[in-house]
Amino acid sequence: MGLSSGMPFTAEKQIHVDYFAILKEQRGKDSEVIQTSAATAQELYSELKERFGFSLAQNHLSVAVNDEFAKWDTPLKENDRVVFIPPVAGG
Amino acid sequence: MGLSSGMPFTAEKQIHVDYFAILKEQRGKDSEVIQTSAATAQELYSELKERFGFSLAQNHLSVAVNDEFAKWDTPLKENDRVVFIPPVAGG
Amino acid sequence: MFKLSQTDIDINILKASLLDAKAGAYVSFEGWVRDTNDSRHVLQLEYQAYETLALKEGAKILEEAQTRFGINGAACVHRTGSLQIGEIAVWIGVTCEHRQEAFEACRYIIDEIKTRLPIWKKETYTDGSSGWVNCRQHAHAEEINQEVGVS
Amino acid sequence: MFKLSQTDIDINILKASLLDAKAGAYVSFEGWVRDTNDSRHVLQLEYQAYETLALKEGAKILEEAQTRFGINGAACVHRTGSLQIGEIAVWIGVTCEHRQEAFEACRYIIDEIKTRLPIWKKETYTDGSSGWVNCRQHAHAEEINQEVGVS
Repeated sequence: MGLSSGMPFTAEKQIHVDYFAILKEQRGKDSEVIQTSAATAQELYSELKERFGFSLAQNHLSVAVNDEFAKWDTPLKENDRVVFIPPVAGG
Repeated sequence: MGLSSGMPFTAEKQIHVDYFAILKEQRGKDSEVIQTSAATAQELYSELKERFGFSLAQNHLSVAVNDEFAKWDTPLKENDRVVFIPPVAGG
Repeated sequence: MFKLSQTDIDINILKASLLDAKAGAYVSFEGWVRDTNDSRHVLQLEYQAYETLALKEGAKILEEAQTRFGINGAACVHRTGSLQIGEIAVWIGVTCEHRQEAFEACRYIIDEIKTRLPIWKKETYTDGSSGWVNCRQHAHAEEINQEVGVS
Repeated sequence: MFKLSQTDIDINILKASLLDAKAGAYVSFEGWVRDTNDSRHVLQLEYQAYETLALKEGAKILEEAQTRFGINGAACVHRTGSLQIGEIAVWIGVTCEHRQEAFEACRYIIDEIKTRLPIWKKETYTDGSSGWVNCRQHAHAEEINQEVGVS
């Protein structure tokens, strides 16, 4: 029953990622859908940093999941919207 | 020579007094010329308070002589302009 | 630039005088005529100034702010005459490279204006009575002192 | 009321929304685009916002100011898009019965806006170069770390 109720062996899922500022420039686009097995926001950033060569270390970023600030160890769910937030400079 | 150079026996002199706010109301005019033998601003206020029934005690006032804030023991000279300054309420 | 004004304060003109490409922060203070003071309902009020000295003292306060906080610019206008509820009694504008000094300088200026500027405020209340603010309690305190025989 | 605006901030309209016969003090802050930052000559700049979250966070900051300082009203608008030297990047207005709380609340709001609002600023310099403010030094620090083998 556990297996049939939507818990596949691989935790592969679809995540919407929006990019801003320097991340948008380094990625060359402002959003995309990522297929990933990353369990948390932290794992997802590691994966994308490696893949796209982002310059910012994770400890200089914040993260938002579904338009709320979130902890880096927030578990990711199918279709979550994730935004990595570079050091802000408003005002 | 001392006597002939404008130093009379009585230090009677002419002082211009301007009134503001509650002093103006209590005096019923905004300025006048006073003949007085008061040697200092302090003595002048005592004299006028007595004469016109001003309600404010001297320690609640400041004083200006010739459009500058002054000490109460400032000696008064002929034709000085004196303003007694009630508690201010700008802003 | 410190001024007294018998008429409505035109903020846009005053602010334009402070425009400065080197300034990153602009802090402004306005004192508005409230409908209530010390739980009494205010109908209108009147400011009376000892103009010559108020202009000197106002300019001095702005210079002090400049020296103390290293701001780029500061200006202040205080109304005189009759004011209605909601009108601007005093306007202050400060520019600076950075915001901290702009806030501190603006606050310094209004604090000093309130304690040093020879300007008086007469409030008229909705019950028809009126009085010079800050002069009554002092006068009253003295009356009490006289009643109990304190000289 | 917290807003983002792609166009010039119209202060008169915003200020009118704060008019209040119970308020005796109005404190306002404006962030102006300076021609210089960290000794570099700025030609223009661009603000990019994560709008959904910026609107939530901005509203939250205003509510916090309301609760902490007991102010009568507060409003803030932050620009997005391309700005020239001298334009207003952010405007804040606060009303309160008394001035102390108005100053403190206004300062609280701009301090929080600067550290919490998901908005980024890209400066373009007169020498043709450009960069995202606050992102460069971090990126650079990491490059240095990598060079010396710190993981």
